[in-house]
Amino acid sequence: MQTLLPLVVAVPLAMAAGVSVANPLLKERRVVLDAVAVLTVAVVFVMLVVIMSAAAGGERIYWFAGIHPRHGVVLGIDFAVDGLSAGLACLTSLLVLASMIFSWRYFESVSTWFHALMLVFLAGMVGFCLTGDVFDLFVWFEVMGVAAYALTAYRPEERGPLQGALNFAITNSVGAYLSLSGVGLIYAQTGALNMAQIGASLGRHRPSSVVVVAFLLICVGLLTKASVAPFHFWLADAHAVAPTPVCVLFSGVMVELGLYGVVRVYWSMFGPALGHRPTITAAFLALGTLTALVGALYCFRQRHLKRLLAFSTVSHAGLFLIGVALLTPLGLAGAAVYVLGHALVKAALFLCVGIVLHRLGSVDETRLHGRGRALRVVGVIFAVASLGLADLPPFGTFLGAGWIADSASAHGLPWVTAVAMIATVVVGGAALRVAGGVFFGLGDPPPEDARMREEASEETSETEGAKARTPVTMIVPPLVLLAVAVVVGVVPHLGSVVEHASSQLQDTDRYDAAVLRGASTIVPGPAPSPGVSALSLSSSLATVAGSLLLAWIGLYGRRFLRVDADRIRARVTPLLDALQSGVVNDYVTWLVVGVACLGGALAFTIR
Amino acid sequence: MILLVHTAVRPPGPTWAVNALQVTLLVLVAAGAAAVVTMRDPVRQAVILSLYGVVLAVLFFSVQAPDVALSEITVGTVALPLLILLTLAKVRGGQD
Amino acid sequence: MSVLPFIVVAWIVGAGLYGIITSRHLVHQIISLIVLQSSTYVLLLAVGFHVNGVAPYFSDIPRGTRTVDPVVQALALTDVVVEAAVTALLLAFAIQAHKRFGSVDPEELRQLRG
Amino acid sequence: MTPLVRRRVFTVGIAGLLAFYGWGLSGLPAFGDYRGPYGFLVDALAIHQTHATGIVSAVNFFYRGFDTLGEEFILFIAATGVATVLRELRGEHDREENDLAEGRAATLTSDAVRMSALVFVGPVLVMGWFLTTHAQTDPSGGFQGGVVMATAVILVYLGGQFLVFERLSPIDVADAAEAVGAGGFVLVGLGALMAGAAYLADFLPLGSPAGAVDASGTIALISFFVGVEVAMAFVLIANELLEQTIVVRKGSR
Repeated sequence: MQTLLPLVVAVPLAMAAGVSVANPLLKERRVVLDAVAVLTVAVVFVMLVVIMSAAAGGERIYWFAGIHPRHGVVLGIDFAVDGLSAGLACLTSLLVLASMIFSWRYFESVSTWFHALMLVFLAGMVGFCLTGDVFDLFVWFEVMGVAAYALTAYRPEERGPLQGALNFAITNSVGAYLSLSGVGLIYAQTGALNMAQIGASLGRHRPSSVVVVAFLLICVGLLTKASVAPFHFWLADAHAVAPTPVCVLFSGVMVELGLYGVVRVYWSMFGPALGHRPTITAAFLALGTLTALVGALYCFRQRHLKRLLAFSTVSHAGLFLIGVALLTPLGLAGAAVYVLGHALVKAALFLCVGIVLHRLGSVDETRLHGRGRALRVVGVIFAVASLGLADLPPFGTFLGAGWIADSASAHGLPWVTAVAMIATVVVGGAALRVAGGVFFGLGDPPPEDARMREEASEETSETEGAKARTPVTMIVPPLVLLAVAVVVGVVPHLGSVVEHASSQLQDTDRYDAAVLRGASTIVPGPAPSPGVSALSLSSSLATVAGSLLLAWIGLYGRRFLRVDADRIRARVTPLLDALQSGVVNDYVTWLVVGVACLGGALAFTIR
Repeated sequence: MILLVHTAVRPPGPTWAVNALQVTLLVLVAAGAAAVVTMRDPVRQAVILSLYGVVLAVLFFSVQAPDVALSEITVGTVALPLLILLTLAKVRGGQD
Repeated sequence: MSVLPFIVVAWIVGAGLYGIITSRHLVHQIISLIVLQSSTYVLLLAVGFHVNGVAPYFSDIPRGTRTVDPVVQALALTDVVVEAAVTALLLAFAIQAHKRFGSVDPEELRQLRG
Repeated sequence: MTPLVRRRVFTVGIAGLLAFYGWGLSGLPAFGDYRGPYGFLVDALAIHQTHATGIVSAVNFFYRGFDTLGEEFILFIAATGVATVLRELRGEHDREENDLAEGRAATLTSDAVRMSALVFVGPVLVMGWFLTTHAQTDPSGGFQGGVVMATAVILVYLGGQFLVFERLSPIDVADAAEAVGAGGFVLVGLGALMAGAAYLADFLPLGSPAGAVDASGTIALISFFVGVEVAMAFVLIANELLEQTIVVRKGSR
């Protein structure tokens, strides 16, 4: 088992180098190349499943180069794997597998570059999940970042991908360098880079200014990746223009990895030292609420399908952050299950859009209206997945949203449930509107919008023109992902296992003992599952009903609301466009303002 | 360059001398950073960036980091300005 | 004078960010990003500096001599590589953006909005 | 935002950010007062554990070798990304056939110029090689050496040999060599696993005495692979940019 830990990173890296060496042989033999890449990812997935089941019983620590800590001082780099980090890595490899299979027949590959990029991207994400060292976290963060920038601009013959990649790369690099500054600060304070050692060294003393500033700066890079407002502007630009199989990974896991980073950094290093839990909760709740509502608003007004889904990811990232912000095991477990359910559902949705683009050569909701009727299976998958996005039981999303709501009301924050419901209704309504309009021809097509038409009209060359039929390799991945999304919601033990893993992650003392002293960590068996309260069941049903209603209004509303809708749109559009301006200078400005505001809030409350 | 490296490895002289040198270098670095970002012509900017790299490298020598200084010289002073100038040769073609 | 290095670090951060947000040329913006990143080298090396320390090479000094921190130097080296890699990729984007948009002004890359 | 509005918003924001950052920096130990323990412990143990007298290389290639592995792949993937983004796109070549001829004419330099560039190539290559192979003793290593070696190759390009180079198509070789360098690093780690040690452990004989050129087991080996990878990555990146500038010169009138 221990040997598997380094292999989950080493194997994809070795294969990425391998396919590049064999480029002259492989570039004309697409089948071999794809088979090798898919097999590699499948092997990594299996290894991660084994690791996950082992780590659920207690942290698994791996010391690279066999350099164990001496008297609590760490000299090397470790993988410190617990249930949640292994689970997230597992989910990552599953989505990479799905998108590799999907891309097999989706577009021509250029040499072996796409496969090498995807394999290194996978290694970066897995390394990021498993590492227990804060500088190593930054390194793998940059590995996945650079691979992601390159993948975004995979179609440089169009304008969108270049602008998207530039905005993505510059904004995220600024965030990453601020994070690195935070690492420098915390190293100056503690003389350590291992997260457990830093946590033990900070202890429970009153936090110095260094600790507060280091915490926030490290979080900035991670929150940028997690597309939390006001650091989120780059996301829609990048996600809308990357090749569809890559969008699956961006929305499904990369954003969530940013949040995982915040979770890891908070509980492994800063939590006990910072104290002031109500302040942290308030700050993150505010960010989460803002993100959820802003994302939902932009999502609903979109006509570009990939951009619409991208904004729905922003909104959901806000909801996950709300779950994390509660700082309770149940809230974190809710966020984890929510991430799982959302990743599967969102991946299925993106893959459906990929099929639409492949078959119909467009992603413009207006132009596609009713044209998707030919794609029956795809339409059904899209509609069901949209319902999953709206928290329909028994999808994993329903379970996650329910637990977050339960945990919030247990802590006297019932308004959180209301915010989550509003955001989910709007996002679900937008997705269902697309499902009804595009695939079933319901209602009226939305009015032509000159700019969105221009934007969407470029999205054609991802595949070679319209194709007559959908290859099996493209229809199976979304189908399987959707099935898994339903299954995870009904697995009886999932709840207790995830909640158990969440309390495991939040147990800082045990983490420190396992890393620094090699204490064997047999964790007591899972507690009984928290179950689902009647309240969250009814609220999720209400959410689904609300989404359906909103979708109906979106499709038929112009028949009786004509005047108002257009006037509001005319008023609001310039303002919203001015914020999401597509100019990276603006994005960095907002990032600076965001850091200043958060920093001010923390500086004046944590003393 | 190797010679330079070996001289830097030797133990430093009196503390105050090093400090005066470091203060000068730090001020130069600050001025250099400002000069690089306020120069609006990218070609001249690449040249200033190269000089900024030299000042940084000397600062790194002075804080006993010859290894980093060496890579700052190779990357910041030679490789990156070169890549930037190559890019500008392409990008300026269609402009002005 | 012992706070001067940290003042310079903050100054470089401000300068780099200022360059990025006022930039009207992608290459200028990328160079400003390099400046922003250079603040992290100065920070790391300042943090690991010791007044009486020498460079951590024991070829020609006796063992046990007090040195400056070798770890931050290794981190800074990694940082330099990251800088080189990110810059190279961004320059490639800038070249293609210039071909597609006919401009390298970030304000004029207006394919994606709203 | 208009540039003016943006500048104003930024002014407020950066004032807050720097005040906050400065608040953090003000709490640090004074400059010149590094307190450890990480660095001190590495200093105390490294020579014994790795036989390297260059402690930075010991950290880079042994203690924090896993970081360096990631770092190498950042460069590897950046080179792949540059090649992907700047690849010859459908139709681009035909459209610019005229420019192509013009570009070629412009790069035909005299033999004298070529020779003078080539004079530098030898010493620069030797220096790069020296840096790459002295990671364990001197302030050097695969990274610096790799960049210097790449500079030597780029000198050849700039000496007007670009077209000769292109005709010989050494780029495929460089491509493969880069991947071998990156892959070699991964395999050195796997070698340790095969030998029954932990991933990236120093499983080769350390050699003696400490500080010899062939000492330090895997440190020298990894430094070599890093040198190859870095040199080739830079050559590939520079080559892609040169190809854009010289061969595909769009808009030259």
